[in-house]
Amino acid sequence: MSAHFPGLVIIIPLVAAFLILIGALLDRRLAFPLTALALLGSLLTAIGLLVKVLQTGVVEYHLAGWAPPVGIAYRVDHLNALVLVAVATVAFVNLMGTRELVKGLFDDRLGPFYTLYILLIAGLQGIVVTGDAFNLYVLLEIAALTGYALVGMSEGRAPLSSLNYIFIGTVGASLYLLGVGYLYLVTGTLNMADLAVRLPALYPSKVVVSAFVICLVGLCIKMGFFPMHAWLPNAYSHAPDPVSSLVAPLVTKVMIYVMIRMMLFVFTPAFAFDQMAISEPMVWLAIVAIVAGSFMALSTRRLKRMLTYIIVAEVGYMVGGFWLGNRLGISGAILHIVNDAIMTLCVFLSAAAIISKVGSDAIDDMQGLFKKMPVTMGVFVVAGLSIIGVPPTCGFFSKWYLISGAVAAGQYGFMAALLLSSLINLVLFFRIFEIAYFEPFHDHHGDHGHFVSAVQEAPFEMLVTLVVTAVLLFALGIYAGDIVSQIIDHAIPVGIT
Amino acid sequence: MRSLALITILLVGGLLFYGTPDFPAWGDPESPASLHVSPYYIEHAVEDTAVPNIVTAVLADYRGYDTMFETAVIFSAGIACLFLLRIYRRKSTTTRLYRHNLTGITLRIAKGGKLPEGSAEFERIDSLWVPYDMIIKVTSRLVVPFVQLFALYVIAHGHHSPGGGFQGGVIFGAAIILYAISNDLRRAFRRLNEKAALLASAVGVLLYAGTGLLCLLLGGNFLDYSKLADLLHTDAIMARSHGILIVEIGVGLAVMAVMVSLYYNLSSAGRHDEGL
Amino acid sequence: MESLLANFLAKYNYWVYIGLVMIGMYAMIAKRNLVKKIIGMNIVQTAVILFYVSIGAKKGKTIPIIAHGHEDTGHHAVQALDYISPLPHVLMLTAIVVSVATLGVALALAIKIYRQYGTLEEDEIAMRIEDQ
Amino acid sequence: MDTLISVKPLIAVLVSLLAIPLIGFSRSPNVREGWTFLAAVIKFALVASMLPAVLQGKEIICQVVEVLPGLSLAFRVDAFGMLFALVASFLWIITSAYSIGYMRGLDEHAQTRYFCFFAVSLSAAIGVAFSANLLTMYLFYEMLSLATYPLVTHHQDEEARTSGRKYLLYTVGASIGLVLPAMLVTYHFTGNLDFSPQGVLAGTASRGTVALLLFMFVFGFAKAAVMPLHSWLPAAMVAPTPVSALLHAVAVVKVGVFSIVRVITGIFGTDLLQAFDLSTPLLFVASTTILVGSFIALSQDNLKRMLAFSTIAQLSYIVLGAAMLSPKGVTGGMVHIAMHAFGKITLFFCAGAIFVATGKKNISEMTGIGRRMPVTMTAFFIGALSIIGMPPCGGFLSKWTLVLGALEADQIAILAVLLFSSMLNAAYFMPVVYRAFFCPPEDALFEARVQEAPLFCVVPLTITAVISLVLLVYPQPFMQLAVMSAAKVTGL
Repeated sequence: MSAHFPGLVIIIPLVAAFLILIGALLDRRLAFPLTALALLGSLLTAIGLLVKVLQTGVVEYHLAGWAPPVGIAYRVDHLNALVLVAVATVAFVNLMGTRELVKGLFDDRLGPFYTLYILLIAGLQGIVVTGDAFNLYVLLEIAALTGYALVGMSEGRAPLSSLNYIFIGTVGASLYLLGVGYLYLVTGTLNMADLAVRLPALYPSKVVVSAFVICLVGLCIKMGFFPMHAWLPNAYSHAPDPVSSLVAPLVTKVMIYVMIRMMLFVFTPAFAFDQMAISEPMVWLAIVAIVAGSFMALSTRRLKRMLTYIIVAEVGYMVGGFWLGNRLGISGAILHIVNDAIMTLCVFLSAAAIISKVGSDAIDDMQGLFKKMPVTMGVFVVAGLSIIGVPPTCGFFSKWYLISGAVAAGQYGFMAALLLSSLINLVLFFRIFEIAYFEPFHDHHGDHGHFVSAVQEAPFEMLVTLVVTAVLLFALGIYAGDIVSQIIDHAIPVGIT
Repeated sequence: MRSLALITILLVGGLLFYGTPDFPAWGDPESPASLHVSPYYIEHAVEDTAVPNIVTAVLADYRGYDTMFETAVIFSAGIACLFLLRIYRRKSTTTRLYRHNLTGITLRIAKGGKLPEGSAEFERIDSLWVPYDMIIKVTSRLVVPFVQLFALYVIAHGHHSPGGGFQGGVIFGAAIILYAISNDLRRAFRRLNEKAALLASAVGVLLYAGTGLLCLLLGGNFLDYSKLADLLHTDAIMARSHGILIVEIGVGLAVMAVMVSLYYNLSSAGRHDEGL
Repeated sequence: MESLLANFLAKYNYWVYIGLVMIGMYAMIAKRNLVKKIIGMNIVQTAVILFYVSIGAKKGKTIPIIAHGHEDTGHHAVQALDYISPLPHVLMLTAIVVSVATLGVALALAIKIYRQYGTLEEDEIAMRIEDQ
Repeated sequence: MDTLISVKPLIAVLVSLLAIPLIGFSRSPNVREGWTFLAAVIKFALVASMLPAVLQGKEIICQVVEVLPGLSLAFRVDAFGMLFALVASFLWIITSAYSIGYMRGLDEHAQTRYFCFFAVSLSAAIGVAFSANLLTMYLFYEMLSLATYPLVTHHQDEEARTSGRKYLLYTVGASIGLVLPAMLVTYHFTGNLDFSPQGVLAGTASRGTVALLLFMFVFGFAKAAVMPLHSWLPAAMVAPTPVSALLHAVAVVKVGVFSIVRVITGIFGTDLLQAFDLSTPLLFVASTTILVGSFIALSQDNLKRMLAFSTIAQLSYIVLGAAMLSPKGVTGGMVHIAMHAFGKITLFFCAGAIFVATGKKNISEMTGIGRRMPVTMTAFFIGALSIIGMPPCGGFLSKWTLVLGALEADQIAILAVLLFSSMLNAAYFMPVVYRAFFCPPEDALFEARVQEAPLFCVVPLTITAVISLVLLVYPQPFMQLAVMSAAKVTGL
């Protein structure tokens, strides 16, 4: 059975999606348990896959029994096994945590919601494991489509921002598709490994160069890298809370994973780092992204919006770390993909809990919350510390790698940007903690429909998941060394020092 | 805004332009793209899958996995529209409007009273006057069955001629949509109601994925139709051919249903009243 | 000069696709009406499709359906050069479906927006948002 | 140098953390403070139990987990760390007793939170003392900054808020902005961050780099309140007095100087600094802080603020001692950690006791208070003497060693600084004592029939006062520990 893990990771949620819809047509209370079951299964499979990879190295899976390049093949190495587990974990935890919220928001359309939810996860996990450049595009689109729908399903400005998200996202995906087309044009294959074999002969060709640039631009758009970030804050901050706590941690990270995958394993490092020689400008862009993101975060007084700007900065972390082009930097970027996924999940979940209880996401409405919802705020503090980068939370260690990568590469500007953003994050979060800690709780009656004086702790399962994520943050921090030495070191090509 | 647009498209255009001179000339049979993988398909499709239409073979077998997700994309689009637009709570209208088809008179029936939904001479309408044309209704009613028949042909004959699940499914869906346009949504619902459409779309994709899963259970890889041989009492090659047919049917079903439910939701903005 | 011109003409539908991409993107950025933007988006996707299909083309060759396929093909071996390459068409079938799906979702959102603001003109929507 | 592996250090660090749930969920105040006491005593017992081994020149090592390749969370107990740990853990017991008296005397709110975070801070302090490498130290350093934030802002009013901000900005800001990069650059050069007697940087970096790193560290550990990064300390005096007493006389600030000395001796190594002769600028910074701090203290009327500034000055004595890079100097600096701790905590206790008994904060209002609260004020007098560095108090010993160190390093300027600042200390302490004992009391004090503060307040301050007397005649084990580690780090 374990031979089929790579396929099952995707197939379980995919098949479940249709069963969920059918089940929900019978009785919509079936939707949640089915989803939970499927995601749990896929999570366990992902973990099994990681273990298998750790034991036996790279795992190949030929879909429809056709060997690549004729057929589509999955190729699971340490890199995507790790990211896969992260994605599956976030998906499952978030599902468990947001059950009540979802019931409250979409009670009449639970079936469609969970169908889209699980299709999104199937798409993202597929992106992570697939070894075929075009298959990746299809999965990209399935993840994107479901994402648009989930983001758009809210009152207020959500539909508008979701539509803009569609425009930008489609352009990004189309550019990626074009890039793949260019590669196909000169190589005649779509399989990543095969491309990596056939490309080096063609490096001089202008087609390959433009393919590289087009792909990179498309992916940068998709991941919300600085100049192309405009869609991200709107889409994520206006989305319904349970959705933004799912989309925010995953989508951008997976896109960054795709960039790393393309750069390292399709265009080889020799091409990406040495021949193209765009590392320097990319790192500088990342610096700008970090600084700009942090300052934009300072400028807003709305909780979710602030967090989305922090994401913009974090994307800068990872892209910059990757383009440092040395082992430390890339390890930092990969480690930060995992850590940031969990951090963002944790912080968005607690934000969702707070907003659902307070009824507004204005920072100034959070007075006295430490008294009212101590557990939630405690977790929020932990997440904040992790984003600031305080040991022993995991945020510190990925930042450690990124900075030491910057030192090794002599990119002191990048180091300075990282430190600056840590300081700004410190200000950002303690601004909130102060309001929640010092200002006496005063309830604004009628305001936002319900009596805020009724504010109390979030529902139980939400608290449990919050605590679990908080513990995860520490665990990832403590075991950062092992994760790097056991997994990430094998994920990076030996050529890179 | 315009200046920004101009700058952007000039940048993009320049980027695309840059690579083009190194392209092989258009239609060059020796271009690298045509020399690596695609010859394999052309030369082996028939002996591998017994399907002369190579596009179908590649679509549903060699790259069948892509196609499954393609179907899933369509499916999710349908679900997305439903999710975004559907309005479930009925707004309780005090009065209902009916039209007497023969005379074209509109009756307003006060609260409580209602005419039988299925009746031939009365039809429910939403606004006081709704366009109404006998000729269109009758002709489209005549056309629809032939369109549907053709759709089935396209699906079934995908192995040997251009066509297949997507095309056939779209045509079939178009037939139903034509019916819905020429009459109104309510009548269309009587033929294929919302739940049925959803069910059909789910079942269609499930047919595809399920076939793949079946292959997996029979010891092959996912979607490896050749493992169906024993079930179908044929050899591996014919099994692939049949497997392709099965999934094409699934695709057709799904696409049809999704097209219809897309139309339902978009045309009535999720209200599922008489629609356009 | 001639060679340049010939070289240019030899790739004319690549130039066409570049033009289409630019037109579509222009519409997406410069137009203020959401439906026009959606149309621009579709133009871009269509341009990509054109590009792919052009890759597969072979001058003067037939569609990739083996003649007499249903009979035993053992007698005459199939020559890859006689048929245009099927793969791009397969890929584009997917791309078409994707663009249809995207279009559907985009329209659904447009309807939602219209429901909310009563207009699809970005400027007016912006004004409505100001008012709230 | 033989080492022995043991988990004792880890337990010693964790014990107060483990006590937190007990403290947090205990039903009645008595139970809660019972737990606090128990934790404090166990902690001290554990630390003390490691003393003999250390005195025999052994080192106790405990590696917890390897968080980064070649870099692990690890503890190592050596003489210097033991010295600091002894002081901190012993004074925690005293302070817990004192805080009971103080907090109940003023019945403060949120006492549970107070005791919890107090415990956290203590384990952080011990963690710094026992950390075997810079990473571990940084970890506990940050932990301390964050854990003390709720204590500093205990009153939750506007003033607390602003000074809390200042506190965080200075301590955490500096540590992220300066220490972290400095640490990473060091790691980049050396590949390990373990504290080793001769330092690890030697022969890896140029003089300029070393100088840069040195000052990034010295200013980065802003808890040491080296000017210009000192102004958080007076601001933090809004905290309840026990907090000021333990944290701002012992734990926090001493952690700052401890870290600086550790880095100077363990990362750079005295020889390296000697070679690049970087001691002079360091000495200059330290002496300026001493003098300016003392001058400002002269002008203060609020007793706690005055103590704060005197603390700023006194801390730089320790930096000064380490910066002399001579055995005696280093010894003096290290011993001064202990001496100043006992002296200054006594003074803070007194200030608190006065506040509890009379509600007075300003020196000008304390006229004649000595007659009402003889015990407290006598203790205050002793503490003052100790800080000034006059016999018969422990402070004399450390200052004397410092002076010897200055002579040894023939830094006459430093000698002058030491003497002059001692005069300044006398100049701002003596008036208080004089006013307290020899001026007629104000009527206000008579009306409010003031007598001694509650027993829980008076006993601790008496104990500390007595100890700072005893330390002159019997400065062990601190002296010996200091001499040992000084000998080790200076290699003489």
